[in-house]
Amino acid sequence: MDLILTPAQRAFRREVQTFLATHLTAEMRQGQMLTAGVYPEPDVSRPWHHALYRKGWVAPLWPVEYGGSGWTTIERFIFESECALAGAPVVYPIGVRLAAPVILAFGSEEQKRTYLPRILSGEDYWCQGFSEPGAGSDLASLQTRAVLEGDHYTINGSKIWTTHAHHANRMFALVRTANTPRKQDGISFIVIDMQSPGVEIRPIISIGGEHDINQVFFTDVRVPPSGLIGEVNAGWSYAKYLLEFERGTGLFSSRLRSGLKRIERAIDALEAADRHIRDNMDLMARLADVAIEIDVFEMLELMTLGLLEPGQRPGPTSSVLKLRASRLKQTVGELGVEILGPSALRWQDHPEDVLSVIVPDYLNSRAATIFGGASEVQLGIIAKSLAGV
Amino acid sequence: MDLILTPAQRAFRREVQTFLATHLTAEMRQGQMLTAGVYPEPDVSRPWHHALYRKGWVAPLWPVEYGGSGWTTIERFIFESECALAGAPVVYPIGVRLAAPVILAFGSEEQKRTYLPRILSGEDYWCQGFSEPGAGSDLASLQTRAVLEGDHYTINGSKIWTTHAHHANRMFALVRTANTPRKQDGISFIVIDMQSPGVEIRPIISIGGEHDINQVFFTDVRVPPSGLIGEVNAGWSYAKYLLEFERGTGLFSSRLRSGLKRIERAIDALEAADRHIRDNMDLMARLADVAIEIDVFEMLELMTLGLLEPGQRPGPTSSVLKLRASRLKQTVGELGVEILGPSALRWQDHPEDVLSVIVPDYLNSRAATIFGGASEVQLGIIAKSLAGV
Amino acid sequence: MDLAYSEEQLLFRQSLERYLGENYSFAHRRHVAAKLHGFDPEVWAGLAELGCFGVPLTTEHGGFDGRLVTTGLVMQALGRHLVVEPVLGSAVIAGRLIARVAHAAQRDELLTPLIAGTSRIAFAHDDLGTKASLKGGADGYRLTARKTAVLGGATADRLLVSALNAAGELRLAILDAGTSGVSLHPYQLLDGSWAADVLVQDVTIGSDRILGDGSDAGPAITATLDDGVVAACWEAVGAMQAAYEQTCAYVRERRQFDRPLAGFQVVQHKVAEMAVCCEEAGAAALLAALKLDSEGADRDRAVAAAKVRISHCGRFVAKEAVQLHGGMGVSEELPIATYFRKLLTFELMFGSSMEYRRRYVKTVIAARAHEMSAVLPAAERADITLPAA
Amino acid sequence: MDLAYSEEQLLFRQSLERYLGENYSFAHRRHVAAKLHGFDPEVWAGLAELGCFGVPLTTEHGGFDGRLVTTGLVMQALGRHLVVEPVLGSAVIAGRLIARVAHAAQRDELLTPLIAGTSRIAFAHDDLGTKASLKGGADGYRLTARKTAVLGGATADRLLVSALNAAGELRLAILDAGTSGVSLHPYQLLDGSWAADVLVQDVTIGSDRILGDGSDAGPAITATLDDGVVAACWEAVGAMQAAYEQTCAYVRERRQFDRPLAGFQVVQHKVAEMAVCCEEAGAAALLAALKLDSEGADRDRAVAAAKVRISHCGRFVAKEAVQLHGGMGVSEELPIATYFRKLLTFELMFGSSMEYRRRYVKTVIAARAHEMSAVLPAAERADITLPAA
Repeated sequence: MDLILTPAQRAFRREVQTFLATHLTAEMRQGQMLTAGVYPEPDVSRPWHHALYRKGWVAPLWPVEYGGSGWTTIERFIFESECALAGAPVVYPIGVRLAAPVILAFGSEEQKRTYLPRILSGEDYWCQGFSEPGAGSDLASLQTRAVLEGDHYTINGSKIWTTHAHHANRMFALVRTANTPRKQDGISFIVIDMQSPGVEIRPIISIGGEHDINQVFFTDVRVPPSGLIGEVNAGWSYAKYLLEFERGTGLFSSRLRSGLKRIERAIDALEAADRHIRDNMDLMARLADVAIEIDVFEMLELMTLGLLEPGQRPGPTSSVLKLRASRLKQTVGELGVEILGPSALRWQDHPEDVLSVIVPDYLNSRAATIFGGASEVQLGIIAKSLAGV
Repeated sequence: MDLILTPAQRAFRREVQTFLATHLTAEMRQGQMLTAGVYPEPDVSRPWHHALYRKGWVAPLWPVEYGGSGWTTIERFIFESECALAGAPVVYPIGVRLAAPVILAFGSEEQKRTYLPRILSGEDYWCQGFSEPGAGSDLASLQTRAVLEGDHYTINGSKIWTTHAHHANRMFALVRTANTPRKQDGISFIVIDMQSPGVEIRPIISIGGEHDINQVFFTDVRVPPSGLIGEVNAGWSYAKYLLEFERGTGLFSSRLRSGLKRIERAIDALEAADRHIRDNMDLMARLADVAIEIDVFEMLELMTLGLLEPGQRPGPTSSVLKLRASRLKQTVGELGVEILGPSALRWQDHPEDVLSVIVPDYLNSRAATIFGGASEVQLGIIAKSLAGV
Repeated sequence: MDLAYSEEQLLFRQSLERYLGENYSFAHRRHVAAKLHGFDPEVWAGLAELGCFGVPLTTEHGGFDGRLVTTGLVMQALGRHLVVEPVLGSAVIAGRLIARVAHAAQRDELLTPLIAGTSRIAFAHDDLGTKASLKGGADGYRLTARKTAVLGGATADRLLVSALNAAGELRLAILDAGTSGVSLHPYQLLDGSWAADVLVQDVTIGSDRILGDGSDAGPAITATLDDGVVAACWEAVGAMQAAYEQTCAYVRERRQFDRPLAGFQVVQHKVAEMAVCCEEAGAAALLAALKLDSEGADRDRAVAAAKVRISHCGRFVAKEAVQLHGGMGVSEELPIATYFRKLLTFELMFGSSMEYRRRYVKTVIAARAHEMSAVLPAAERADITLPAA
Repeated sequence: MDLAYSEEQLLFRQSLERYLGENYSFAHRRHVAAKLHGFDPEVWAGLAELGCFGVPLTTEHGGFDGRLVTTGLVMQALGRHLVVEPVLGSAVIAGRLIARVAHAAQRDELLTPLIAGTSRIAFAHDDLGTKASLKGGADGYRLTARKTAVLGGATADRLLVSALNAAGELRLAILDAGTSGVSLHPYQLLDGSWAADVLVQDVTIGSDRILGDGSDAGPAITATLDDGVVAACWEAVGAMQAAYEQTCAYVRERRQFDRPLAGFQVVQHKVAEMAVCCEEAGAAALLAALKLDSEGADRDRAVAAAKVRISHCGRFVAKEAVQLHGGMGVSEELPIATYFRKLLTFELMFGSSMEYRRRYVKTVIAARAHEMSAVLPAAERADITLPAA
């Protein structure tokens, strides 16, 4: 057992570093640095997506024959670590890491040919239609219906908390296609063209003052049957697959580390303005505590995922990772706010610099323990699956 | 609204101070200081009990005609505060504050005449027989039975976690006198002579290394019907009355303050041995945090209880007090251990001084959130009664 | 000792609550914060009519009450309704500072319109170490200052500017906001209210525009800022209680997995912990106000304890309120996100918990005052000594 | 990078676990701790036979492994079974210190019986600033020392005593425990193991009794104490995991209010949080051991992170294990109270979390190393530069 890189791993790391030095522009780094939320705006992430696409590095988790990069988990870990360290934009994952695995596992050949290349190239930008106004953590109680009328499904209802719906041209959604005694048994997984008539988008402003999420309304929206993924009424199992995949394949530690790095830059900016943060032992002790948490989490992530084959799922320990990562994101954000101190009181009155992003990012991070499986849900999974109680 | 003492209150405070200066001996103070647990040993508390008894100050909550001191809650607050500040022993409460209110409320005239004067004088030393090996927070599932056989009840079963059973000559106990569909309906409240044949006591050593608690076994123990308090099978309501009374009348803040004071003495001892605690800003900040919590808790206690008439019960807010007080006791203990640092590692190898008591006291304080209504129970009460959820 | 609010206080609170309930909906508040620089003249007139601005001042100074406890009731109501108008900056801080420092004619001139609501005064003090200066003598001064985060500065008609004179003593200069040479940069704070940076460039002012009799204003400023902190504490308590109550209502109503959220034990316990925090925070605010209303109080202790503990409790309540609201908590759909930002603002304003903890260490712990009751007045007991233990 | 234990490691762990399961019941452990000064010769021989004492040493030094990861597996098993014998003090600390400092003949003399279990060596180092001194030259020295908290000192046959020579450099003297002029005061530690204070009064020793070639032993001592901390971390992880597992079993079995404790959601979530803590602590210990096994590792970072985080996690697990066991947790009826004291001992030993946090600030934060991965080796990337953002 050791953490020493093999010659091949060292060479790979070097290749990633060289690629970053060549293709990652100052604008991209600046764009990522100023992102207060989970995903950067498309004008930040797209150019980077394209650079990775040209290199064949967009989709580490796809099979090679569909354009996957064919990496081991360790290579993916190295890649993510170097990208985060360099400040590369987060690759928008809804298509690559959420839609694609479901299409790969359950879609028809035609669906694979239609959707996957356009996800890979970045031509299509997806959003996820799961939550509804009346169905949050209790996803299965969703009410948006798709009714087969002649040669198409007609969709009516509403999705909420839909990230980047206003940028997306496609949505995958869970819709009710049957009323069954067990709610889970009447749900299908369907792809909706966001340009269809009857799709309306209402922006929702987040606690951090950003427009990232939306409510999406469907009024008699038509979707051809070719939009249905897999079997009708089997959508719940695909959604579970997706959620497990999402939880189990994320590498969060490197992005937590870049959050810490961003705070360091904020400290530099404050020091430059004569605020002596580095002499404040209380704040430095807090910083050390958070850095230590991230150090340990990084190891936890590596030892949980590092032995898995690509595509293999880590089981319930992934809930531990999700829980810790989401809390740590909040911890990092809170630390940033404490370090800003009185500077954090100015709301949207900073120039576009690192000080302008710390507070909105912290505020938005409160969503990290709510969306994508709330902490309460993860704790329930851990209790049942890991602790056996 | 103000915190200014009236002339009468100031005079009373002065009287308490004078009494303490006259009757509280160095031995009593030393005995209390070295107590690692809830109650001092009888050889510490008894002499102080007698001094109070002679003054008429043993039982602030009893009606004056039975020997109560006739104080308002504010006066009681002043009394407790001055006693704790002076380091007076804690008056052993099982007779005065637990048995007596039930006897006063539900006992016969004869029982009052038999039991109350001997509680007041300190001649009788009581213990409480509630918990059983199979019935902790779920008290009503208790199994110890009392069967009426001719002219006496015969008791068989066992009680556990019985504080000072090995010092006590009387126990009040909940016993099962009927098998009813609702467990609560078959329970009676009975007084047991601890010298009776068939009573056996097994010491239980606490996490802090002390012998305070016991398991008590009853094998065909005979109790005359005169030992039954109130109605047969009505014991559950008396127990509830007792528990509410216990929670709602305690003044915890003054004893938390003396815990803090004990830590100050430990710091003095460490400083005398060249350990520079007062220069350690991390420890001082922790100390400040705990002192602040106690300051605030003191006000919370005063504003919760201060408007009540003696005997009036404060309702569910008393659960807030119990919860906070028990946690704060642990916080104070934990602070003490942190301040001791490496000195805390020596187990029972100190001379009989303040440094010897900090660690056992902290360890024993882990019981504070378990016994007398566990924190989980208090939170349930608060949710239901205060928050209405 | 009097622990009950007076009838007048209760009636006043009731009428203010009714006024805000009828005139200050969340939608209206959003409008005022976004479009009116945090100032609605009608609401201001309404608050004046109710007497809010006279509450912080004694009748001797033309006010109606002068106690911080009553001021606290005003602030608590403003906190509940998330009022963004600059009551704290103008009526509490500027008002009490003028009352402390000004001579009679200035008091009449400044306080009469302030109480009537026809003038709003902002106290421009914090200069981030740039040292505002006041040069000159009896026939006039020249003032240069660069002040930041002036509460209510965005909409004040008068400014009270602190500056050092040649002797290095603090003086307070009265300036009309429109004076030539005075420039304002207004901006929104994290809680939606508006502040300003104030630049005063070598402005000539008459000697009658210096507040008071020419002695050092430093102690009055320190005392008044402490008053401001305590008033802000009450405001935070109001915000916290409202967030808690709205959360209780939400979890009772919102259903998941076929039962109300309130049916989950974990939700019940979280709500109970919130209730405890609200109780504690209320006690901390009350203690601070009552202490500051007394002669010779230990201001350091009362203010530091309140700021530290209410920050802690507020943080907990804010986080749990958001978490229990799920997506509704991290968006602008409900007031919850705004309560979160309000409570974060409170933590950041007037200095961090760490700073107040240090203050407690330096004053209270160093003097060993924390060994004595925080609630009872210091005792006159010098002549009573206890035997050594 | 290799993230799997080797077959040998797994087999070794298995045989040690089996041995302890069969030979080290909790009752036996209690007997050893209370009656045998924490040393059972039979167990010691058994551990020697399994090879435990050779694990911390490389084959070059007569040992079997030499890696801290494998040493960690031993310590973890000892922690699970609450073994009180001085393996940490003798095999890990004294053993590795001798391996680092001694010349070949001394190594043979000292390590061969140590590995065989026929000699126990204790490292006497901490002198609370009293400065042990070594005077004299080539033909002999005189040693005076007052050492405290010598792990295993109660039952060691040899002592390794650190002292300053005339040049102010650290030397290590080998002493038989029975030497005249050496007196031992043995005492029990909080976790039940035994240590001693050692007084060496002007004892004459030959120059061959100075370990090594006469160079400063300071760096070797520092490195070895770090090894000791990491070994103690693994022991704590073992204790934590056992406490967690026993709690899971207890809540599944114990019934209250007509269902198992595990049926309460609050209990489930607490157990889940304990599981998360155990995972994290395990990761922290593993990271530290792997890093210390590498050349040129950042020891400060690895050791400080492990001590801080495992202390935090251990404290949480210990408290919840006790709380969930109720009365059984705060008494000696089950091993839970002992796990609590074990984990508290770990926190207090080798310095507090606060001290390690400071160390992290001074070394890692100051060098900005925390911006880089804690897991990946430092990259060779000096020649690759990113465009400025």
